[in-house]
Amino acid sequence: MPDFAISESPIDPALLRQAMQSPQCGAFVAFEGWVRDNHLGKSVLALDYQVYRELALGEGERIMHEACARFTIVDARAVHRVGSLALGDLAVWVGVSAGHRDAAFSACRWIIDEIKARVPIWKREHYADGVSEWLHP
Amino acid sequence: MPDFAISESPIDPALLRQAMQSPQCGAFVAFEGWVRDNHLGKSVLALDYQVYRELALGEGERIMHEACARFTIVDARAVHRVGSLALGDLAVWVGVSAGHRDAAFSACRWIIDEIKARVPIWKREHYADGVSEWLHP
Amino acid sequence: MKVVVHYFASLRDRAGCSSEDVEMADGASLSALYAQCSTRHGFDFPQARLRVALDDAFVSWDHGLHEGAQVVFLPPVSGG
Amino acid sequence: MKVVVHYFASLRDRAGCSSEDVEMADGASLSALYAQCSTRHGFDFPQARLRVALDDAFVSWDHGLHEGAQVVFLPPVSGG
Repeated sequence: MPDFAISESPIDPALLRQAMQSPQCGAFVAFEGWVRDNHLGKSVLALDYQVYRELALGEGERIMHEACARFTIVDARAVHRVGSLALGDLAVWVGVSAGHRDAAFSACRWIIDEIKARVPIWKREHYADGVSEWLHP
Repeated sequence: MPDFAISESPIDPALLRQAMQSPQCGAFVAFEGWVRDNHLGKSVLALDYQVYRELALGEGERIMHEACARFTIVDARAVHRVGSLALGDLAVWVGVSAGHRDAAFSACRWIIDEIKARVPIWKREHYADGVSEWLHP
Repeated sequence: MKVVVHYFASLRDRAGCSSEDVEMADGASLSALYAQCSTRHGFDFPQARLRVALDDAFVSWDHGLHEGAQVVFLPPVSGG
Repeated sequence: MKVVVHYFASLRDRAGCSSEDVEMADGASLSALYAQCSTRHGFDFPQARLRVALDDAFVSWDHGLHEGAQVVFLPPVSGG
């Protein structure tokens, strides 16, 4: 069952992966977005993510179902963390299982691109120089 | 450090992933090949992988280093299981960390394609009808 | 009619609140509502850079407003 | 000169052994070695479908042989 979730607590990729195992699948692709210590040359200390929860859940769910319709995959799931995150923390996880790798790679890439473009979640970066800034690309 | 390994025992993806975590990386992509219960319409019960170990390790290592030269990534690692595998078992794992997702996806896909094309490992499928067969595509 | 406007991210910081009640003339448009809020709070975003949601669903800017509507002006998102 | 030939996968099954010593005339080629082994064991693969390795490194078919060479004829691989 495709599924999109928002989490205030740390994401456990091992648990998520395990729940997707199926003997009809030959391929599994996972994407993880980690909190990076730099952005456009600036040193980053931490992040906040703010979410418009009701709409984010609906839009995320739509993306997962669209992925299942567009690609020959068996299952697709994603979780986005919100709140305060430290360097190295897992911010977003996307997993796709499929019969074959081509669909698994394509769908996983498509899903993370759509999440970044469409789901109402905003990132604020806290920089080493004391400034913090919402990103509105 | 890019690395390619051959394993006679089950692969632990959580451990492999953890060893690649780095605060300079914003993206991580993992591919897993699972033993699927069917192949070209035939019901599969189990697999054997046979390896020409000395050459497989050398060729695998070359692929990982070539990936690091071709793509803007931070680290790339892969492990291929050999011996007797059951349905659902993890046969091959590829992990790539990078600053950004584009390189992580491209490198991960390239690595698994090269492993399948170049590394001297052979798969024998055992079918439900009692026949077993080495695959030489 | 009274509508409720919710803010996120830099709009929330600039407005100094996460939501507010706004009184509008019947038949007022979403664009008029944004123009009023934007002027009052000094938002930097031209309407064209925002998406708008009504009652927790994306709508187009020419969608109508109703008494009690929950409106969100969404600045460009940056999840992932 | 004596060389050692190693087999994997279906070639191993057909040969009925994982390796064997083969006596070849000095200056014999890898192609001649494969032709001899293939005839003896009845391999299905034309040489063009195989890769060949010498002393644990891929080589081209026109690479020379030497006393004690370790040779592997590699059928198409199917890892992953």
